[in-house]
Amino acid sequence: MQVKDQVRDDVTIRFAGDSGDGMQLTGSLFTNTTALQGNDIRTLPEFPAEIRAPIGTVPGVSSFQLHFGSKEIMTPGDECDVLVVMNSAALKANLSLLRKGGIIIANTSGFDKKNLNLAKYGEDNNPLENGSLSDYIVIEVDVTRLTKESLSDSGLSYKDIERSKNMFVLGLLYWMYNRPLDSTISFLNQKFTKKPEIAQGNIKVLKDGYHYGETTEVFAETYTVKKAQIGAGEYRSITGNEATVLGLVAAARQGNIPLFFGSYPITPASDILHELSALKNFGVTTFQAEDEIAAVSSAIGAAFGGSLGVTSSSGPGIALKAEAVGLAVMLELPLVILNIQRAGPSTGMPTKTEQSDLLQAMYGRNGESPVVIIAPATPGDCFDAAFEASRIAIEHMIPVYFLSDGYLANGSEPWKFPQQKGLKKVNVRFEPARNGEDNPFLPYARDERLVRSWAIPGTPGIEHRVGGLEKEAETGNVSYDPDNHQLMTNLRKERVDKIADSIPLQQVDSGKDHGDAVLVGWGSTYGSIRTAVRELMVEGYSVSHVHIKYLNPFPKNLGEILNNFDQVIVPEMNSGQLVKLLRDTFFVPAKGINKVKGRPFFVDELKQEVKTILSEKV
Amino acid sequence: MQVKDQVRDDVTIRFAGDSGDGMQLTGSLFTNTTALQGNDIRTLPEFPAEIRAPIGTVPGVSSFQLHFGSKEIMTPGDECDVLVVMNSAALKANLSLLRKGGIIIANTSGFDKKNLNLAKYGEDNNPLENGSLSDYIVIEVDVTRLTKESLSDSGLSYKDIERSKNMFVLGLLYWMYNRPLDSTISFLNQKFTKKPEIAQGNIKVLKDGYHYGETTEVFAETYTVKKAQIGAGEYRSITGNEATVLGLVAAARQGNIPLFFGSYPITPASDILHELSALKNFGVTTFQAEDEIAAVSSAIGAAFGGSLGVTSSSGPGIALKAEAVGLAVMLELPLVILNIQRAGPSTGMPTKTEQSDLLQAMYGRNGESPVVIIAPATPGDCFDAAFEASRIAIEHMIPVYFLSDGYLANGSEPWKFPQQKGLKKVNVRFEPARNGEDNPFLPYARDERLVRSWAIPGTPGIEHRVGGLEKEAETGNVSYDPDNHQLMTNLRKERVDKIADSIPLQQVDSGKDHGDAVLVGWGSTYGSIRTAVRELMVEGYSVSHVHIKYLNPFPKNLGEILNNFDQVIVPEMNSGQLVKLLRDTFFVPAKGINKVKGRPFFVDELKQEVKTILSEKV
Amino acid sequence: MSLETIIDLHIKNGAPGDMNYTGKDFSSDQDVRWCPGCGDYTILKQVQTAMPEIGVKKEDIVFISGIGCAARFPYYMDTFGMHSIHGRAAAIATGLKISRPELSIWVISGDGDSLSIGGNHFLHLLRRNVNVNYLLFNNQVYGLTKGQYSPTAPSGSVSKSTPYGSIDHAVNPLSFALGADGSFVARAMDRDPKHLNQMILRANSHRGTSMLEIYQNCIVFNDGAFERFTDKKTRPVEAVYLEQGEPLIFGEKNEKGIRLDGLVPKVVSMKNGEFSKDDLWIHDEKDKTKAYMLSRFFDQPEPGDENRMPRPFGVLFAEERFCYDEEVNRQIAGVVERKGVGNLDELLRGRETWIVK
Amino acid sequence: MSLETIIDLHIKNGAPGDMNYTGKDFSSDQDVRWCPGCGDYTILKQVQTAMPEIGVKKEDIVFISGIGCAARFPYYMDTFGMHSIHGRAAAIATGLKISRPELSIWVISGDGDSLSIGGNHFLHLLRRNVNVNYLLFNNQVYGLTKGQYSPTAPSGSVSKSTPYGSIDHAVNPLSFALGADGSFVARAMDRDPKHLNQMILRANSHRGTSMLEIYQNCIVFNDGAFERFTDKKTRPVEAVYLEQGEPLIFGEKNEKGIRLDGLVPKVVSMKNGEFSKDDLWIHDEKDKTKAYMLSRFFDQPEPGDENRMPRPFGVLFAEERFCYDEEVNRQIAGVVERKGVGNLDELLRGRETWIVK
Ligand SMILES: Cc1ncc(C[n+]2csc(CCOP(=O)(O)OP(=O)(O)O)c2C)c(N)n1
Ligand SMILES: Cc1ncc(C[n+]2csc(CCOP(=O)(O)OP(=O)(O)O)c2C)c(N)n1
Ligand code: SF4
Ligand code: SF4
Ligand SMILES: [Mg+2]
Ligand SMILES: [Mg+2]
Repeated sequence: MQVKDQVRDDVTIRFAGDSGDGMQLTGSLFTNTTALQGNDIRTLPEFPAEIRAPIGTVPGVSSFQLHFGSKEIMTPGDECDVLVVMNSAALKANLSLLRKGGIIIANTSGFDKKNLNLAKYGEDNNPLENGSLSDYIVIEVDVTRLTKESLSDSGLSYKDIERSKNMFVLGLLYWMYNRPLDSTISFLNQKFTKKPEIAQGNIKVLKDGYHYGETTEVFAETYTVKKAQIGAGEYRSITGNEATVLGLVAAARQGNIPLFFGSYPITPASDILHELSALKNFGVTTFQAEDEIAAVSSAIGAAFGGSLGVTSSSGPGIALKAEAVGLAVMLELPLVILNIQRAGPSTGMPTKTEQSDLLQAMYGRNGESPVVIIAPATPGDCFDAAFEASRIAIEHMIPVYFLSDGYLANGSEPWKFPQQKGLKKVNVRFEPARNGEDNPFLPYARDERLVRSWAIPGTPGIEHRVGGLEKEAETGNVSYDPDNHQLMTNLRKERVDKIADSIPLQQVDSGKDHGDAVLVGWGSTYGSIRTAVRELMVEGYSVSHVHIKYLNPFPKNLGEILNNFDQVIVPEMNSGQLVKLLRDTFFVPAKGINKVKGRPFFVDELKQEVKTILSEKV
Repeated sequence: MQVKDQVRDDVTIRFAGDSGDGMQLTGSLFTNTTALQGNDIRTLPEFPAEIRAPIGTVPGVSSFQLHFGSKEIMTPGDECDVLVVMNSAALKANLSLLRKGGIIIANTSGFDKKNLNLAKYGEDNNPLENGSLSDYIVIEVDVTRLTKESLSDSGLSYKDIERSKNMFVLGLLYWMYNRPLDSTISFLNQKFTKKPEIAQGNIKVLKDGYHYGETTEVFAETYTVKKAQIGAGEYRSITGNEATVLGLVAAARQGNIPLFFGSYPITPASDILHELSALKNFGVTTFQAEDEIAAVSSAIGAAFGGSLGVTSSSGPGIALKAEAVGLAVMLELPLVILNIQRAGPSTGMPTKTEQSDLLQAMYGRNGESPVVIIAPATPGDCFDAAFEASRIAIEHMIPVYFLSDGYLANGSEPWKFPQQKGLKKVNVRFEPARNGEDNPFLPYARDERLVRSWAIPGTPGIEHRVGGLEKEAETGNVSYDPDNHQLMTNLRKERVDKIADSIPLQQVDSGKDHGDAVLVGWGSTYGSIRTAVRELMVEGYSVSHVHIKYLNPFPKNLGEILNNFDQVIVPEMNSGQLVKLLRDTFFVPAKGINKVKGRPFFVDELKQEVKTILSEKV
Repeated sequence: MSLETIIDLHIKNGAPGDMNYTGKDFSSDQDVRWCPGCGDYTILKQVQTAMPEIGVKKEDIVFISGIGCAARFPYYMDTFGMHSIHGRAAAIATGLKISRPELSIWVISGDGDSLSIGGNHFLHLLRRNVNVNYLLFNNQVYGLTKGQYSPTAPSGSVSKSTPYGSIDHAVNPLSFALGADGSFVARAMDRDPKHLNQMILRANSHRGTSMLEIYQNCIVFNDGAFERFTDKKTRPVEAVYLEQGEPLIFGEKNEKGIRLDGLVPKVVSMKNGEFSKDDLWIHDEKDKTKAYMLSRFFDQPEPGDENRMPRPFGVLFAEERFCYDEEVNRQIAGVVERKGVGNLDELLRGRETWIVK
Repeated sequence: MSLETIIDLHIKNGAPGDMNYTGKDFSSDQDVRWCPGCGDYTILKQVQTAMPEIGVKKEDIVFISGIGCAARFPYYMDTFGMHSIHGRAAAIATGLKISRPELSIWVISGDGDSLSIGGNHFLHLLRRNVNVNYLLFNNQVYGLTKGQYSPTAPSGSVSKSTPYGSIDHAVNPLSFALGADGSFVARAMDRDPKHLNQMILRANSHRGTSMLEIYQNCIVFNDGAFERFTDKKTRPVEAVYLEQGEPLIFGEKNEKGIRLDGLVPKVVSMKNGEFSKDDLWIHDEKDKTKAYMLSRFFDQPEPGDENRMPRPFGVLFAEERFCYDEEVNRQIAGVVERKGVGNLDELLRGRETWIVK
């Protein structure tokens, strides 16, 4: 049989298996190789909710989806073209995500009676055999047996052999997509420097997988995905949480102040703590606090002392910080609150994504306590957004919410990383010491941006007291004066609004600056909306895409932009939150497209919804 | 000199003195006597922020304002007609609240050098002497000396004599306003049953104060305020916090279930805990928890067990409860969260009033977690609102926020109290026991109102588990299924919306059901808005007043009503919160009138603002 | 004169459950989802085994947990249950127990849940002595969030959040419980199921907050943390089992004992005849000072040293004391007794009224 | 190789404050607003008096409080200060101390602030041994919220929220602190200013969390709660002052002593010659077991009974132990030492990159 090679613009592959099957690693390695080949790429790992659910069961399935192409790739793909399943539970959990006509690569040992029972198919109901997969191309490979054979002479333990079966699959896929093995080989050699026999075993299996594709006749086609037209430069792969860490560290560096990070672990924010705790030689102090309240409080304490105070959490942990954030509003100290949103309410679905904490960030405190809100759009953009959040917190002495989410946190993309010399300076202005000046130090005196000075302990002559009671303008003394309260309430609002003077104007991301409809998004929906809008434009629709990074205050020109469109459509992974802010701020009858399923938008569903709205209008 | 008696429609008196001067008691007694006389009346006590600031200083001033009349009285009065000041600090703190031409009754012993210094007038700058009070009628009475003389033969201690000087003032005011002494006398006899000599002393001083008015010539006029046209029936005086307590107790009674109240003290909510803790024989259990989180959590625990769970707090304490309220949203259990709002943000001004926690109640939790929100309009209305909050919580198995505030909490009004037989029934439907039925118990099955059943421990055959993770529809099992999450998210919203089927339609409070403008209010601004609208109507303006008690869900006809007016004007004691909800929900370009001074609206300032808005339009 | 509510009526109307339970009756229909090999399995098993023996109807049992791996426990018990929020199970249980004192309430919590975020409620539960059973699954790590060190982790622990080793001084859960005036303080381990079972039953029969710390192996993130106590080889020298009225004896051949030298506990050998059983510290679970000393038998000196203190298992302390929930209800009953069931109409009227005609 | 930031530069640039302080230099321009006669005044006075003696520049001192009457304290000190939120001062102080270890940090907190809402942070502060001074103003009541009973109020307390008497078992702050592994645990009272002053200075000189409980009279809501200790008449029999290495002696004529009978402390009289000083318990603040026993000298038996235990004042326990803040910074310095100050560009590049042309 002659194997044909086909050229594809983009391909979506989903690796799925038991938590112990190494699917995340397989996915990452494929991603790296693919990125090195010059494709554009986006990924979406999905973890089981359990640490390790019983082997072979549906709750224990772990998967990793990647979407790469020669064109611009902005999402991890709606449905996948290829679904790799290491056992029957993986098939059960993921089949609905495969497009009709797609390829299933099934590890047949994962479809034995035991596995079929565990997956609740029933031992006599093997989907590979009962005809239920007739809509798909099924390729059966006994990965387990082949791996064992491959390593039969290796002297490796049963366990080690079992563990390398993902390499077989990876090799096979590399052959299918014409990828070179070298970067994976060098990765394996490095990872197992201390256990070269394991490295060798893995490499052998990888190669055998590759050769299996070459030599057997199960595959009719291979595929080539050409290099993408992406901007020249040096790239690395980065997840949202990694980029967030870098953004914080970079901002503290650019201000030449220490970064104090107080946090309490929670999914999907914990990795930020993990990463930062390894950066002790970057002026970073991490403090794993006893709870979220202590976490944010410690950050406030550190901010009082002249550090950039940062705290992170998700879901219920963010709710717990509300009271202390209110204190920071009163104290006017630099504080960044990282909310890596997850599906709610309450404990909700911790491993799933959602963007339903925007209004909480806006309004979730007692009293009128305005804060700044910034949201990253892509994994790489987490760097810029975290940098900006920190810069604004420091330069404006104000708490800033940074709203990422589980999808950004764990998803990755190729990132053209910046160099330090290209980064903005962050201006820190500590109140200078006084030597017996006559005029008293006024801790709540403000500059033209309405910012008070950062008056840190250790500075002679500016000893003063701050607190959560209403403060008298200028002196900062406790005040119950009615007019002063009105004044301070207004000032706290105005100083947020004034930040609009120094943030970039809103750009139209795709499309014209006027037209039938504008899709307005924020946060992690960026890729889906961008892709949908571009496809709709190609289909002849007059639509544009505006993506808001600065959610409070809004960029000054946002209202103007919105007014140039007949319709404002706001897709969100919540029941409608930004849409409320837009309606309220700009009096536009904005419409929402809402999805609350713990999953990102599919491009197709977004397009469908937009089309429906546009047709309704007519 | 002949004393003239004048008839007045309404009068506002403000008693002000040191915290130890008994001004709150004086005010309450005058209030009771006045209410018994058939006047309509509203009161506003103002406490110092400190427990007991140093005697004689401005921060130590305590005051009590009351407004009574023969016409409808809905506010404690904008400016006062009579200001009683026991010392110079009291004058300093309160003079701005006296109308030009008003009467100052000053206790001259409170204007000695020491007091003048303490009040920071300066000992040589006695306002009674320096001509600065020429705009007012000043009546100087040496209350301290006169009291001492009155009791010189009584054998009472110096301290006891000092303490009764407020009775002299009260007697004097009774004379001025033609009030009888009997109810006060019987109060004193009752209060001091065990110390009859003190009762006698106080009564003597009271009478001497009265006679002082009669016999001296310092007063040119007395005043008569005729009975008001208020509905026939039996009345009592009640504060908002008292009425709240009664509403809760009544609702639990009407459902014949226990009331569990978990709370942590905080101003101005603590009195609810105090009052409820005395009602142990009413099926009430109070639990002073270690913090607000434990308070709400304990209430959730009790609700799981079949009690009406109630928790109360204010300001920062409410922020702390957010996470647990989210749990209650998931659990679908009856929980009432009483928020006696105070001026914020953070610790803010604890003794001052504000209504700036509406959006927090609406959105202040992680994820999409809709709750019910109800707000009382007057002290007496706290009864109905607390009753309704409890009824809805129980009948709909849902958390309900009750948004009172410091002004309602401590203010009082004559209340035509209901009788038990006139109260609604509260329908409790516990899931019945099962005896081996085949079909499994489904804890999240719903009735037509989308309400699940209350399945309490102790009931055989319905053992089940609940929790904060997303639940599968019907079974309530943990579910990460995307479609299920969407379904449950929608259901949680819809079950709130469905409550609109069973609450009263919105009424127009004053004015026509259409016109130039409608003033839409909520909560404690009721009296000011009502008075302003009625006065504006008299002046010929085409304005109406709509006051919303059910803030989430809104009454079904609210949008319709608003659409009948050219302008929607929303006065709030915050920077604009209801106005946002109205704009967002009904797409009306509502305008706010906002005051954030820790004080209620004055009728006049409200009228001015409305006139300005109306004129702008033209 | 009473305050009978529809709860009472409702509960009374239910036909009582069948009481001939076996452990299996307490197993719910939910798949157990801990990692294979997790210590939580044995604990679950022992709790299910103990349930038929406590003589309480299934419908009167409630398991309440916070968040964490351990906290999934209630799902697996066929009783009433609540998997609540992180750290707050103690507070929720308090509310439920006060309002429904007849229920048998079990709090299940991890070391993070109890001693990190939940420390405050745990303190107050203990001092109030609310009559619930508190099982603290101590695995010295945050399992559910995948392996950060916890407040009970020994200092130096390398974990995801402490790549250079933790520098926190660990909380000693039993010292903490004693300092908080806990009325029942005990320790068990997952790998000695028989003893664990006894301890569960002892906890159940104690009136007041029964705090049972259970060493639980997290096979994934902290495997072997308690191996020296659970491994049959090292257990004899590393653990001492406490029995009321009995001397503190341990060692491979029960040849070692603990003796009080003034206020200082010392390991002595009974091999060479210098000391006999009669010289040893006799365990007295009513002695709070001794309990406190026992709670501090912690890894000193190094293993191998013959003076090394063994870790005590069993009931360190138990005292009878008023329970908060009982007292609340006694107080209420007293007021009802004295004042009668409150009359709502009187309450609504208040003290002073007037009539407008 | 260091991580010098602009904080360091900024601080170095400031001219050092004048160090010839008197107590008055520490009095801020704010009017003190406690109730006349409140015990807080004396404490303020003693803290201000102690400040010049601690040898720290004014600008390097920070007072951090939560909420409550006591918590207004920072306003009155002419140092840096933060009046934060209820119960969280310990956590705020931890963040500040870790990031600025050179500062002298004082936490001021009430019994409610520390032991009710703030119990968790207090526990963790103590066990971490963050080097701050913690003054706990115990007045056994919530003063600021006008008189509800607090967690240290004895059971039976009638208060605004407990009209029928409280039924909570009180927290014992010092037992709690010892259970939480506090490294310095001491007690003083408002009405013995000299001793209070000494204790403040001792607390200051201790490395680690110095927890000083101060009995403080709330004249308005709980007047006389500690009168038996503060009243010169009853103090001699009701209080015992602890001195390192000295026997526990008290009584009107110093005729009473405390003796250890095994593990049981007993009051003995030295009048009839049966016992002398040499028979008494010698105070050893390094002995944790003794400290724990001392912490439980609580109102037993009834006053008048000659075996009544006096309440101990002074340092019950003090040990040297690693401080969290020092260790954090030592660890950071170690990493910097080994790896050098991190290079941002390298960090941004990460491990693997590729070039698109
Ligand atoms: C408010 C909140 N903060 C943080 C989390 C994340 N979280 C869940 S469990 C857990 C710690 C679990 O540790 P432990 O209590 O020891 O239980 P284990 O998993 O080890 O059994 C954390 C930090 C959460 N769910 N909620
Ligand atoms: C989050 C929060 N809850 C409650 C309060 C109300 N509150 C202020 S101080 C206080 C208790 C004060 O007691 P304590 O700490 O003993 O201080 P004291 O006033 O007795 O000095 C309470 C409950 C608050 N300010 N914030
Ligand atoms: S992570 Fe650890 S504690 Fe959690 S289930 Fe797995 S083995 Fe058990
Ligand atoms: S209420 Fe008590 S503690 Fe507070 S200031 Fe007054 S006397 Fe002091
Ligand atoms: Mg754990
Ligand atoms: Mg107190």
